Amino acid sequence: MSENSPLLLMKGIVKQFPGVRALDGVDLEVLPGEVHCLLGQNGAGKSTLIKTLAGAHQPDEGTITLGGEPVRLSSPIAAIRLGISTIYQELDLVEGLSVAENVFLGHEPARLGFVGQGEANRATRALLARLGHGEIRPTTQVGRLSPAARQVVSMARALSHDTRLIIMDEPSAALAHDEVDNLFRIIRELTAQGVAVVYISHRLEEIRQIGDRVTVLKDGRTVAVGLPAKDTPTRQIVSLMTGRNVEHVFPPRRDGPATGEEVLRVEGLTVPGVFADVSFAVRAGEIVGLAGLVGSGRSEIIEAVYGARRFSGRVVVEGRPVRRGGTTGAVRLGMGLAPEERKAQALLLDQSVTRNISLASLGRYSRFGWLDRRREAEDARALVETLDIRPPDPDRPVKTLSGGNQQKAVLARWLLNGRKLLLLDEPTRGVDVGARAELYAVIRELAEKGVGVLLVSSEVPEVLGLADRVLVIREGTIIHQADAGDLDEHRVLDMIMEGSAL
Amino acid sequence: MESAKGPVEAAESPAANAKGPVEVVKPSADERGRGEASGHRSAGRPGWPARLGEVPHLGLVAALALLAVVGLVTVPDSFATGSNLVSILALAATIGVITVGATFVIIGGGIDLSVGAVMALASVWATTLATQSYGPLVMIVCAVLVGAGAGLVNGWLIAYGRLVPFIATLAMLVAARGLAQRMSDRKTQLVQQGNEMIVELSTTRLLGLPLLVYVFALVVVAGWVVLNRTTFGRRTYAVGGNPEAARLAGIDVRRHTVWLYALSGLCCGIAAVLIMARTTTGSSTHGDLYELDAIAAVIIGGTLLTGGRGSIVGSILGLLIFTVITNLFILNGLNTSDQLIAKGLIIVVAVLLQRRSLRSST
Amino acid sequence: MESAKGPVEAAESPAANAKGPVEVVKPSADERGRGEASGHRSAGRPGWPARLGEVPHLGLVAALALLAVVGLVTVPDSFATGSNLVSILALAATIGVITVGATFVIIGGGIDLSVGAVMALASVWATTLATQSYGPLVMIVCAVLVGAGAGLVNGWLIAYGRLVPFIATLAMLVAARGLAQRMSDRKTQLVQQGNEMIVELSTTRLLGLPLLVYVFALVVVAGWVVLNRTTFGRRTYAVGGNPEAARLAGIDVRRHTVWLYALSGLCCGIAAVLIMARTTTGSSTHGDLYELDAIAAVIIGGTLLTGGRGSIVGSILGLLIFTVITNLFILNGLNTSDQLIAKGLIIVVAVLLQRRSLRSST
Amino acid sequence: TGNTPDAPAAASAPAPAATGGNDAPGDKVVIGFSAPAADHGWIAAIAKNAEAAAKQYTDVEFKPVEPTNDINAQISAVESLIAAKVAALVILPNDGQQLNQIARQASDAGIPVINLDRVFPDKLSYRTWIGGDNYGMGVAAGHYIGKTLKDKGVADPVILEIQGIATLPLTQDRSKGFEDALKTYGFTVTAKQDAQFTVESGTKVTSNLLQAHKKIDAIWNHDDDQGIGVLAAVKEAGRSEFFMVGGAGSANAMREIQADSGVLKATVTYSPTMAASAVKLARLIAQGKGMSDLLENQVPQSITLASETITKDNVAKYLPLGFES
Ligand SMILES: Nc1ncnc2c1ncn2[C@@H]1O[C@H](COP(=O)(O)OP(=O)(O)OP(=O)(O)O)[C@@H](O)[C@H]1O
Ligand SMILES: Nc1ncnc2c1ncn2[C@@H]1O[C@H](COP(=O)(O)OP(=O)(O)OP(=O)(O)O)[C@@H](O)[C@H]1O
Ligand SMILES: O[C@@H]1[C@H](O)[C@H](O)CO[C@H]1O
Ligand SMILES: [Mg+2]
Ligand SMILES: [Mg+2]
Repeated sequence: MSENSPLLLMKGIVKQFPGVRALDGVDLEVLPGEVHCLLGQNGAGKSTLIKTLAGAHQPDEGTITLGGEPVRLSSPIAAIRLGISTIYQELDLVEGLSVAENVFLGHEPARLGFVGQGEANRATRALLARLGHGEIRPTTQVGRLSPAARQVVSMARALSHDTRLIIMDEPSAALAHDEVDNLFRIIRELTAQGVAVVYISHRLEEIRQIGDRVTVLKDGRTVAVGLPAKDTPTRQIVSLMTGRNVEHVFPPRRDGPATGEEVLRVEGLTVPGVFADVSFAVRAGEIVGLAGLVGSGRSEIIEAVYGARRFSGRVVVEGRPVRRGGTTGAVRLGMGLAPEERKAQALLLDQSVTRNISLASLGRYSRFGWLDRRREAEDARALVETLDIRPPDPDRPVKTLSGGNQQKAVLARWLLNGRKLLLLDEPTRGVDVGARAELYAVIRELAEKGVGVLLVSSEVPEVLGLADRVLVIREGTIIHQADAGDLDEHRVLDMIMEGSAL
Repeated sequence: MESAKGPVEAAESPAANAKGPVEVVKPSADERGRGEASGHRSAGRPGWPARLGEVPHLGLVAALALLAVVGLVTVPDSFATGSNLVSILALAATIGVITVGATFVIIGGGIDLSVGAVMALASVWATTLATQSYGPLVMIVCAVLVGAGAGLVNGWLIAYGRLVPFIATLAMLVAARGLAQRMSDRKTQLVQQGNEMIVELSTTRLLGLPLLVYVFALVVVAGWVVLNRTTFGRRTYAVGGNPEAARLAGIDVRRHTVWLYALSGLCCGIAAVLIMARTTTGSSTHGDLYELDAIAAVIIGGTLLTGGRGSIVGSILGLLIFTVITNLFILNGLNTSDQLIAKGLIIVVAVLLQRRSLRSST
Repeated sequence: MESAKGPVEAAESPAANAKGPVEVVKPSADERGRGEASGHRSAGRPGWPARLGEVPHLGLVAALALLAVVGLVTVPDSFATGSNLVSILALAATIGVITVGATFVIIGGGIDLSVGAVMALASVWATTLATQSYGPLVMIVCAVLVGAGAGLVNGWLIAYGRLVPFIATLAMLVAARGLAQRMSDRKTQLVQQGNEMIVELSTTRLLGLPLLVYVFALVVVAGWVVLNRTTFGRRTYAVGGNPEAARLAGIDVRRHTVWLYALSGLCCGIAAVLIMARTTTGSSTHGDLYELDAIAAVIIGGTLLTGGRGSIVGSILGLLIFTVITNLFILNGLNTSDQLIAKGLIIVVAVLLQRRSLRSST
Repeated sequence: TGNTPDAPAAASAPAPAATGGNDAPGDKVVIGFSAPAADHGWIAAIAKNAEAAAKQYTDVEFKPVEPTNDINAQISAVESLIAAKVAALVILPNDGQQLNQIARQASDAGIPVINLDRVFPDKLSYRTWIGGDNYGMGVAAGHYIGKTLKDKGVADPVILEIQGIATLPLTQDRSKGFEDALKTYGFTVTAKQDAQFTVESGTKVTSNLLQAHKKIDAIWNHDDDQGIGVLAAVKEAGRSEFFMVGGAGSANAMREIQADSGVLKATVTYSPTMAASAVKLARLIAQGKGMSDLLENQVPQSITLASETITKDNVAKYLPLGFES
């Protein structure tokens, strides 16, 4: 195989799920040593495509050629043997096993079936060191790691194979800024050795930084092949992805400071070992952003405010205190939470979109416990339309929706029952640009209607663009508060990393 | 799927957009490069069942039909008679009532091993001479309260004591049997003269069916309604499907869990009345191994043991399969050993049939 | 939540099993919902042993110690004697061997209800006159093969036939008992003269312990080694903890599942030899309700019924608790009813103790 | 074996034998006792009778162990009694064959074993066996049914049999006796099912059997405990064209027979008083005494109770001996 002949050729790939044609004739061409970016809206079929490449799904039609040879990837192990390793979008690790055990799962160094655990630990330590994460111990149980650390373990696992092609499905979604830089360093190392990388992300600036060429998927088809990653105009990429132009990403902010009533007051909030003495307030109509590194304690603050974990200190919503450790009261007080891990913490995956939406408002549809299912269905349908949840079928099990649309369903749950205070934890994680803009608009509109919003996001530009006021958190304490307009990305990054730029 | 709205609108005021779903499926999508498949993708198949658990229980019905055919062929004279059908329903009634409760518990992500023992305890408590002296109504109330009470204890241990359901209800199984033996001094307690009203549930017939069959039917219908038409039912699916999501949506998962087990206990109490009616006794030996039968019926009926999915109708069909099998065996004069072997095989075949029908209907 | 069991289901809808991995993202399961988290809970802090299942089983040991104290106080003369300890171990041996297999199956995300029945079938098959005519070694081989064979069938039905483990092994339970009854014509089959070698496993002592205690110990040690030191064990945790992740890591989840049930069956075969030794018979009635005892021991031992976590040591401690309880009852001459009540309470207390010790150590 | 209804029930009388000074206090002896779990009336009566008999004597320390239906646990229970060096053991094994080895161990250790009801196959395993006559029970029931039907002139009768636990040898003995006795009249059993000795299973099996057979002439039900369920099913189905014979001799069954209001016309005895006798025998053996009514110096090697047939005519005499189920 010569230098420039493609390493991988996928042609006319079709994958049909019950009721969904996820891939409808996709082509993909990857050269050795390149970083090939796969772009597309939520539900465009990116993950499905790479799963067929990883042997996790069998395509219904189409051919795959690797290094000039036609191949059939009948199982994950077949793909691994051919030198394809994959970092999946859903972190697929076994919590009960240690880091090293996860890294070498399925290809443990073993003699006569006995695992050479020492060997595995050593090799894992080396891999982790290479990834710049020597602090993760090979013997630590994965269940105890943060999402970011788990992402690193997934990466180590991919590197533990002898590979010529590494697929990364939204590897940066769970990573903070500096972690992403680290990831890019590794990708460059790999490509320098001739390994090709298929890279999926919804963050265009990442594509610019690391990508060589771009393939764009839309509705299960390839709509553009081999665009130069560095210089294709954003406008062009976005319109290829969405079929339209997205002009204003962030909706315009209302002028002047928020003047609404205080909906939330937090005083001396503390969860020992996670954060301490946090105090702030949110007014009606105000969006308050929490900026901080992954692991700085933002999710915990939000959960404590919501009464979902025990805390000391005071949380007051419209003058009424929140009981610690009971979410029922929080909901009754008018709060709503869109948690960070939507699949684990928010969705009933087997159930219909309608039932997911109405879950927190069942009381509205019931008299003496009896449900008015017609009204429920009408309202759900209206919200599906308002939020443009796709496909617009409220009866579909929510697990068959793509990530971004699932997130919209979670938001819809709280739009349904008129919240006074919304707590949004990473509301756009894994959400494409088009849908993001829509979500931003919805959030802003809610604020305009007088809802107070507390927003956590690991993407600083998002916090700055959407919030009225920003609290900067570092290691569990608020180190700075300012109007969003008075901050810029650089300053915030400095603060959350160094904590010095006060 | 692509939306048809203008870019600016999309970005600025999505809420204002009143476009209906129909439009999306319309060929207007065509211009954007996706023909037929687009509508296909978005809308799914027409008639797609709303809830997976409620997929028409074709396989189960098929299995039942098959058993009926076997009955008609092998014992034509006795199988398809009215009195035999009545007998099958009467046999199914006791476990049937328990199965309704078990379905709730299992959909809610739990398991209740104590059902048979709790029924036994309720039957014993209701037939002590002391209780019987107050007459049949008090006996019924007593049985139901004892059942519900035991269920509350189960629920409390699980929700607040944080015991694994398997262990908590196993402990209840053991303890309830012990208590039942102690109360009854291991004797079978006959329903006394003057309290025959209880027994009449089994002997009195209305439109050809013994009263207890109506009780059974009532419990099934009530269970169905609660599961499918009330907030309680909806929350049960949520609590079983994703307890964390339920909690964060403001549902008091623990309290709901307590109610689920109390409901199961209540069903055991009702079942105790039925078994008293049928056997004219209360006894600590009643309900032996009901837990396995009830759970098996629920699972064969398509409810996931991990919770979050399932249906009452499926459970009852599953139970009827078991009951008809036993009936057929005895009508055919099979001995227990052969019955057991055949039962094992039939269970496997029934489930395979069900799976096949599920697969082909999706 | 999608089932953590049925590897196959998960394989079909990978998206669905997200629950597993993320749940512990916040180890603070503490206030979150359900009691189930027992295993989870122990997560948490640095310096904590690498695998949760191997958390020092403090609570269990405490419960055992408590029971020992009760024994020393109530029956000082008979409890702490060598012969009583031997008797406890001999009593534990049969279920103990089965418990080792059950631990594997449950860590692997399954459940095996057929253990007692399969043991009975193996004991019957090995003691038919035909088998006995070949001598004791063939009898042993026969028992083990029958057990493993039944396990293979279970595994095959579950992994490839896609039956829920609960149903597949329930069907096996029923069918194996039927077959055992049929083979033995419902009679108890004595170990014949000339084959006393089998019985000697129970009567011959080495260093004061009957041989079958050594067999038990051997199986426990082998089980521990396989679970903790081999790829098979490693993969068992993976298959039970996150079958989709295991599949994506290139593990043949189905084949592994088959082996897990075969292993459980194999243990039943070995247990059959022990019960033959102890009772000098093969019988279709052997092992009644062993499934509940074995599963209870495994769960009390800290293995999650949802798979992915657990340990052999915990299971054996759990089993010993049950055995010592029985022994204490025997020695104290308690009547059955009180025993049952006491047993129920003790189970609850033991688990609460265990939980407390877990909590205070996190 | 007698089915003579008027034979006195000497061996099963619970009253203390008042002869020969055997009841005078002797050496202090500890008597161990092990039986299956008392999950039904008959077995419960066994345990109770044993204890009551022991209480009559100041020189007997009664040491019962956990009754259990798990063979493995019963073996351990007996082991613990051997370890406690009791003077004599009374054992009603869950299964005589399965418990044989441990009984043999006891005998070898010099502890006399009194085998109650279900018999050990190895005579070296026990000193004395006392029990009912299971085969004889079947014979008694068979004769009653055979004769009644013959007298009525029924040809080709439909005769059903409802067994107890099918896997017990005693059940098989009963069925054999039943079959053999019926044969003498030229009759056979039309269908049989087993019902676990529980009321509930009695109801379940019977209600199905009644569907299978539209016209029945006679039913023998092995066990009066489960018989309550059998009768309930009969009542529920509103059937009365046949008559029924019970087994064991519970007080309840006797009252039914006395009232003569239902299908139950007779029962054949299998009296749990045998447990009281077993304890008495154990005491005698442990103290080295004989049975003073007999000429021999030692207690006999085996004692088989007669199975008697109780009908409306003689029920009054038996009622005091019936056990409450
Ligand atoms: N197992 C499945 N069953 C049914 N439909 C599925 C399944 N997996 C994916 N789909 C559907 O296939 C389509 C493509 O999904 P996919 O996950 O590949 O999108 P994606 O491009 O990765 O989106 P995202 O950016 O949100 O991750 C979606 O409509 C999704 O709902
Ligand atoms: N129950 C717990 N016990 C101990 N440490 C915990 C617990 N829960 C969270 N932590 C730790 O507390 C810190 C804060 O975590 P948190 O999830 O709130 O961070 P975050 O800012 O929301 O980041 P992310 O973007 O990952 O959500 C982390 O270091 C986390 O590992
Ligand atoms: O022999 C007895 C009885 O007759 C009784 O019916 C059941 O238990 C057996 O041991
Ligand atoms: Mg994706
Ligand atoms: Mg967070």
